[in-house]
Amino acid sequence: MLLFNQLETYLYLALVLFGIGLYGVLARRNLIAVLISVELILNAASINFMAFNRFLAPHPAVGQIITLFIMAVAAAEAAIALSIIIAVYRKLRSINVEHATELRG
Amino acid sequence: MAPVDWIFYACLATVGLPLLAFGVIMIFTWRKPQLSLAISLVCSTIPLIIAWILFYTLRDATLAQPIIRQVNWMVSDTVIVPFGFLLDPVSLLMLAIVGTISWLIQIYSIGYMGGDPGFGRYYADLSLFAMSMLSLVSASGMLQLFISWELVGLSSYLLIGFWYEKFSASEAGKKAFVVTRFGDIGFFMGLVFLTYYLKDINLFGLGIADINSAAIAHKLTEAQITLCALLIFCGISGKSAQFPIHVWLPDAMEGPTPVSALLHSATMVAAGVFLMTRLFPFFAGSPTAMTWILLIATITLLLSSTIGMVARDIKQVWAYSTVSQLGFMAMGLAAAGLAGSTMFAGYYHLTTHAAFKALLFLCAGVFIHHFGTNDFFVMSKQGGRKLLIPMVTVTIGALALSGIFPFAGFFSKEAILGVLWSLPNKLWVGLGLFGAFLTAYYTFRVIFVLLFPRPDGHPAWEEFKDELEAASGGHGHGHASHGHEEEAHGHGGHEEHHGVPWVMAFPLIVLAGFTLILGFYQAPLEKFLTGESHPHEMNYLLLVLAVGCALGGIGLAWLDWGRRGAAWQGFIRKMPVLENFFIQKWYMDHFWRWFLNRFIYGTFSRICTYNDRRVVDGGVDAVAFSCIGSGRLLSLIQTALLQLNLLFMVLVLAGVGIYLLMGR
Amino acid sequence: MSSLISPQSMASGAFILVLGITVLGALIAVAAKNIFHNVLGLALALIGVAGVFLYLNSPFVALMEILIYVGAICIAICFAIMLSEPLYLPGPPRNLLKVIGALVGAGAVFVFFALLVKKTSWLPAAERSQDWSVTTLGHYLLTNYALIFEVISLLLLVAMLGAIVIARGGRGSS
Amino acid sequence: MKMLLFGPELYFLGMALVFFGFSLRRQPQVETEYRAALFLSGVGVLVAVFCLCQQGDIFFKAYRVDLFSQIFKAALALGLFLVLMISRDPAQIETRYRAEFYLFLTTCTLGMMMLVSSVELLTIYVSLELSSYSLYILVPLRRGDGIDVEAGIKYLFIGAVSSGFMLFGLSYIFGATHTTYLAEILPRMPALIQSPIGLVGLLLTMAGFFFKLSLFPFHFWAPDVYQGAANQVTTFIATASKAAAVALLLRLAVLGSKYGYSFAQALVFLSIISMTLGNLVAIIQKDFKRMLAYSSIAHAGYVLMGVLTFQEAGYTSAIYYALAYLIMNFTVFMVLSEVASDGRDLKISELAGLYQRSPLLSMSLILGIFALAGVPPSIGFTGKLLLFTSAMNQGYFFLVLIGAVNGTVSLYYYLRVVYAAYFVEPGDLPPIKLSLPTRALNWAMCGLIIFFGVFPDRVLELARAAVKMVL
Amino acid sequence: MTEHLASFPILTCMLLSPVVGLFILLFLKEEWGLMIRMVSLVSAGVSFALAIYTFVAYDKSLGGLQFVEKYEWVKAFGITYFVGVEGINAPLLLLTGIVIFTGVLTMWELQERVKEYFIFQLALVTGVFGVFMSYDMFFFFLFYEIAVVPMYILILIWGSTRKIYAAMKLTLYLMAGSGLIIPGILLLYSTSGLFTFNMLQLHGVQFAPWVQKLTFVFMYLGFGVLAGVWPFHTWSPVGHVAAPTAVSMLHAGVLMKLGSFAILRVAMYLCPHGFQYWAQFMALLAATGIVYGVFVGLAQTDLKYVIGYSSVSHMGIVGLGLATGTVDGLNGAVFQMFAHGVMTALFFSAVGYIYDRTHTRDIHELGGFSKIMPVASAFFITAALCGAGVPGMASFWAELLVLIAAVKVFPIRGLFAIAALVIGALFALRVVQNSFFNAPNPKFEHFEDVSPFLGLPRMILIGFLIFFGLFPQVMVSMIKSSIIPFIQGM
Repeated sequence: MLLFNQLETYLYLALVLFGIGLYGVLARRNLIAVLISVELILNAASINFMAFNRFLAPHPAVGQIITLFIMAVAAAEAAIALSIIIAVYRKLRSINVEHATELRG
Repeated sequence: MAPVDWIFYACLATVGLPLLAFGVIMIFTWRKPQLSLAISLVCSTIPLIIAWILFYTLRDATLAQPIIRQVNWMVSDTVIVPFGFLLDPVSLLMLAIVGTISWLIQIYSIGYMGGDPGFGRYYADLSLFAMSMLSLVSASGMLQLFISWELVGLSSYLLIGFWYEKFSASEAGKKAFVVTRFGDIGFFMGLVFLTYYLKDINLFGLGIADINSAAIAHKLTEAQITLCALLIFCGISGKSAQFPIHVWLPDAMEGPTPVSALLHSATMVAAGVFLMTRLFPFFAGSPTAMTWILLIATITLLLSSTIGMVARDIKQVWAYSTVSQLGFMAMGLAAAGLAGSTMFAGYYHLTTHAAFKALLFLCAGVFIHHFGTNDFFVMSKQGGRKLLIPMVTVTIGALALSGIFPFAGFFSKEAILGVLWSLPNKLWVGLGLFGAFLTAYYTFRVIFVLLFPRPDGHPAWEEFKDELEAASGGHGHGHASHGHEEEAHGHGGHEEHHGVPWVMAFPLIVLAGFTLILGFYQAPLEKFLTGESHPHEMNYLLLVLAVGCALGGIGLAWLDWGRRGAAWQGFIRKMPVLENFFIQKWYMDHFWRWFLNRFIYGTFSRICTYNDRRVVDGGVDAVAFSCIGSGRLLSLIQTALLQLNLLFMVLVLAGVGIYLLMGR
Repeated sequence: MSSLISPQSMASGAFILVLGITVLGALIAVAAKNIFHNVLGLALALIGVAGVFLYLNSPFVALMEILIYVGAICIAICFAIMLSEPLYLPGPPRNLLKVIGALVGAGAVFVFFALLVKKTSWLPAAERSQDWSVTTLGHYLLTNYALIFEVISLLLLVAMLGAIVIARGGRGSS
Repeated sequence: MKMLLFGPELYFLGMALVFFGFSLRRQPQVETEYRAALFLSGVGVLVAVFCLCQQGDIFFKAYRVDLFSQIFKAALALGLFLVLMISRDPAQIETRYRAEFYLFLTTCTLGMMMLVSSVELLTIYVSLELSSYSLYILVPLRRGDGIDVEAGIKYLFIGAVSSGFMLFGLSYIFGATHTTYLAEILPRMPALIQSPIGLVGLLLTMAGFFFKLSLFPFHFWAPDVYQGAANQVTTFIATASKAAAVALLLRLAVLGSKYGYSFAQALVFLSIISMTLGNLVAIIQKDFKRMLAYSSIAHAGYVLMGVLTFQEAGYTSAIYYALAYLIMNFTVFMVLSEVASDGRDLKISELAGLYQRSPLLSMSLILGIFALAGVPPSIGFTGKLLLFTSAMNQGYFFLVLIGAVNGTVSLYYYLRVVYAAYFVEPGDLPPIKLSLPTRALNWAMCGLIIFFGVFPDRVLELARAAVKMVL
Repeated sequence: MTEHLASFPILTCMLLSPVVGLFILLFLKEEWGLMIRMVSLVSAGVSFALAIYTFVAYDKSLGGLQFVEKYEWVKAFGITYFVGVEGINAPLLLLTGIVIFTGVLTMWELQERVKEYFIFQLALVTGVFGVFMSYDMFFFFLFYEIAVVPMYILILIWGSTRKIYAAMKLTLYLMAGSGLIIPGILLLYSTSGLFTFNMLQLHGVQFAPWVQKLTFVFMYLGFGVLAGVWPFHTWSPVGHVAAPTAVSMLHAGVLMKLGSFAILRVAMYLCPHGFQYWAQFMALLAATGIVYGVFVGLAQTDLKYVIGYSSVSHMGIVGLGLATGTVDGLNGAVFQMFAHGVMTALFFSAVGYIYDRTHTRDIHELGGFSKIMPVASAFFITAALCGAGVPGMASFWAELLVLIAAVKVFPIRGLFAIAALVIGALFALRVVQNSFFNAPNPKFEHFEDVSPFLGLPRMILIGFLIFFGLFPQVMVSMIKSSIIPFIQGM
């Protein structure tokens, strides 16, 4: 059985991406880097969809469409996130997440 | 349930009217002395009349077939409290006595209490007192009796503490109430046990007749009787001041003197002995109990007589004489129970005692009222003997008290000593005689001091100097304070010069009359009370002994106080230790005070309070604070760091997920 | 010998390459200190993902992936980088504790999902159509998913407006 | 007819377009915009109520219109209207952004409306994102000194991560059931009982809504956002979006009902932790909005009690409670934003002497607070008791016990608010002038709280009928 | 239990008249003081009159539930509006009527924030009436909490000593109690399988023993907190001290009765086995409370603390009566609820009057007060004597019944309780003597005594005490008429 013909391969790949992305979200200070990691997470999800679509789904169109929509959502998310990040930078003079510590308790 | 006929309503009126008077005066007219007086008098005269009518009409009722008229007062499931009246010779006689004496005292008080700011309240309380005593003596059921018993305690509390601004007065009132209450708890427990043991005959509540018949019919084992009898005797000894809870009675003279008269003769203290008479068959069912009671009574007798020897306050002397006489009665009853004879002796003594003790107190009242002091030495210094009527009557009373022929006391004491004599153990009668001796001694100590004051400058006065100053001030004050009251009711006005207003003299004379005649009614009374009067053979030895003791006492008193050139010092002065012991009233008060402070206030109360503040309440607060603390702790999770929060969230999520995966 | 260059083996070799690119890119995207390297890493990873999509035989989506992500998002991110912090500033040093925490968190989630994937038996659907044409895709977009198609446009509009409003504000003048 | 089925959505879409138009203007006309917003949203409520009894599937069964969805749509429209009622002059929103402010509120409402009646995973996801993004934008719209953007960024990333999880969950469900239609997923769920995939997938999917409901452990945004956002925005977040989240949780929980114990177990765990944590931490809060945030965390736990019964009764009471929560929470926030008319963050101590400054407000405050605390006679009490009842019917004794004890704990901080408002003297604070509409609104709110607390029957019947649509 | 429907909704009127008054008050101006007072007086008076009417018109021979009103409320959850009167709650309704009516009169002189005060007080009273008359557990609990919560504000605003602490403590404590009650009620509801809150129907169900034991202990503790069961009593003295006069009256007079009534009506009625299981425990706590209360009270110097602890002791007597589970015991317990209610109301209204004048409640500082205010002191003294269990007062009969029953069932504990009575007398008299019978304190010479109008409420209370003291049968037969079926039902 070939590697690329196995569902699990893709699922684990997605997991790896997800994990890496999550690590980024948890570890990086730079808000933009955090955003990048979030993008990775979304991609991991879409790999899942595509894989299921390829190997299991009754109709191959559905998964692709979902992936497309995820891309669009990701784009929108990126736009908003970036604009907020810029606002953060303007107000706090920094995009280091650890400098946004007004609200606590 | 016997039919409700005129007897019932008559008794109801007897009991109800004074209560009505109390209510009316307390709520409406307590600010108006005259009106209150009128109401109270009316409401005590009618019962008096009714009582005598009943006494006359129902004279052929017997102990065996008492007349019972009752209705249900409260019916719970097994607890049934009837309200009704049980009329037999005992209660009929007592009704008459109580009615008469309380009426006389109300008359007397017009003079004595006149002008007192609390006049109305005083009469209200008197009415309440009369009512509770009347319902006590005529109660048909034990619970009703207990209720009136409590009411007696309450009204005595109100009356003793009548001058409540005086701390000692209110203290004495409290003491009386609490101490008697202490006994009553025993009484109540005894009743509860009785209801417990006598479940089956509980149809009409705890009828007195039921108890006696049950005891006679051996429905109760002797052990049960002993237990209940002793418990009930706690109540009795509370009311009629038996050792060791007699301590309230001497203090009770803090109240107005007429009240003491009422208290000491016919009502409060009589209640105890009356109850014992009432339940005589029941008590007789347990020799053990009777022996204990006899012992206690004897102790009481000796204790009080010895204290009486050293008292300086005339009322206190009479008070201790009361205690001793009560002991005497209890001895008589207990002995009768042991010897298997009737309760007549004790009860007869109660009757006569009621007459002459009221007399003595009223006389004392006249002296106090006139001289404004309680110290009979001071009285004699200020010429007590010039007050003719009281001087004569008090002497009569004293003679009766010390049991001199032909006064009433003689006969009743004879009866009791007779019963004691019939006991196998002659120690008791010996002690009884000794008590009689002491009684005579301290009684005549007072009389002689009053009759034969020493001339001024006599060395005997030295030890009373300070009291004399105080009193002479007090005396003047006394006149000042009572001056206006003579105008308050004019009829007393013109008797002022020879001292005694008629309203006060009249009762003295009546009572003196009773004291004189009652003795000769022994046989008919015995017939009336016990059904048969066996003309018991004269026991001349005992007769001689008794009279000898009395006369001996008087003689000793004459030696110490009466005769010209007497030292005016009790022979007891020769043994200072003993004297001091007596003056300190055998340290009973100290004991109780110590007990109260040490245990009730000092230990339990303190411990409970501490526990309440610290442990119970503290625990509650601790819980609350721990909530706040944990909140503060948990709020640390909400750090300001975004990623820390995210980490937490992710970990929880993964944890839950992995847990779920482990499951399957 | 022939097996080495057989389409099968070439395919798998290429696949492994693609996987490598993806993971490597992802690692760069999160691990590198310089933010620009992160973006480049992201682009690399996305290209890898596009390759993966090729293997999942949908070239169309792969194309879209490259267009939208690499073409749009990464550029946008670059602009954001320009607008925000100057690059020459040295980033703060790594906080070891934080890294460990992040590793633990990510690891936990990874384990969780891995277990999940392992424990699950993936069953294909009973009957599966093999119609991979883009036409059907478009047809589906306009029928079954027409609603979402509209909503997405609204979503993008909202995002744009929002981006403008938020990013424009504060400059004082408008 | 189809148009009517899609009526409310279309209407709000149009409304959004109107505000889009406004936003293009060069010179903002605050009054006109506000009037338009108020009027349009008012009509929106009418439209939503008018479409209440619509029923049918549209967009190829991706979108179901039934009583369940319509009730929530009406609630959402009402929520929007109420929020607009109190945003006559949201001081913290710059005047030039008013149009956008209304616009995003509208789009958010629209997104949630589509959310409540979409029965297809992708639709759910996208409409969820639509509503979330509008909120992400609204939060940093506040004129602030940094806490606004901080709140915004935290909100955004926590939301992004949870939606990432949700997406993963969706993908697994898709993989396991080969479809994205709830109607088709439901029958295939039982086949998956052996393998955990369905269960976990479902939980992950729900995570997205746990996040909206601010349920533990997805609650971290709530305090910061509540405090950081403008009062009106907070109000909207705290009222309308919760209702939508509850609706979706109910829809999704139906899928899990077959799993019974282990699924319920997880929810019970979350519910208990959530209510306990929320209540305990709320005790020590000083800022009013922050305290309310924690109380909302606790309330999320309560609502979940209804969800995890998988029973008609539980769902009914959950719906009732969601609506009740909308009303009572709004009442409190209304008072808050009237007292803090300059849009500042209100300390609890700043409520001092409200009984003198405005008796009416203090009355609404005490009613709202007591309703939140579950004190009768109020919707809060009735709702909470019904939730407990239905949970107990499923035998969750200790859950109910803990819930009840939590009620006591929560009373402590609610009473502190009452204490400040009724006992502390105002000092030199001026009395608060209320406009006529506001007074009317106050009376109306008090009336609703009491009336539906004492006569819950109608609402419950409605909710019951709605639940029948879902189960 | 047989039910006799009401021809005219008397109970609803009794319940609603405070509500109506409350709503009228909402729209009155703070300035119209007399108007406000009149409105609240009238609304209280109406319910008082109706309470008396129900008490008199209740047909003992017929027995069972009378004046019943029943409406479907929430079908989905089996909630019915179900109110009625029987021998057990008729006295308590009467008690509530008395206390609220006299309470309003007592607070006649209140000056600050009158409107709010009466609003909250009427709300509270509504709750109390509701609890006593409702036979549906949902409404029972609803009214129960309505009765508890307004207390917070009433104490907080119009209270005195340490009111902030006291108000919070009291409310939280009682609410914690209801936190235990809810699971109890709901467990019955769910295990009954009937899905109804109707107590009568639930009574028909034979609950499993474990359910009964669990439910009973939860309810006993929950309601016991309000009933001042030792050791959950500490809120009550603090609360009494802090609360304004009429609130103390309502609180000690009526609210604590809610707890004991609920133990009787819900816990014992619905879980007889549970009761049998826990009876010993109940008796133990009750007896401890009786003895403990008097001992702690002996050490107090604040009049209200004294009263507070005396009510701990007296409520212990109620608890003991309940624990016996015999007809006598329960009669006594219910009677004691009534008697103690009136008595404590009298206590507090007397103390309240004195405190309003002198602003002290220290028994030593008051010293000899009956010289200055004979009438006011007379009220207090009457209450004190009643508390000391003097015959002729209502509470004597109650204690008599309870104690006799108790000794039969729990001899030792019963004897302890009896022995505590003497301390009780000491306790009452100590207070009376120190604060009223003594040398008067010159500081207070100038105060004038109670005016007849202000005396009226106290006179009413005394009147009821003495009436039922002289004619206990009126009350006992009433109570008995439903206690006997109650016991048979258990």
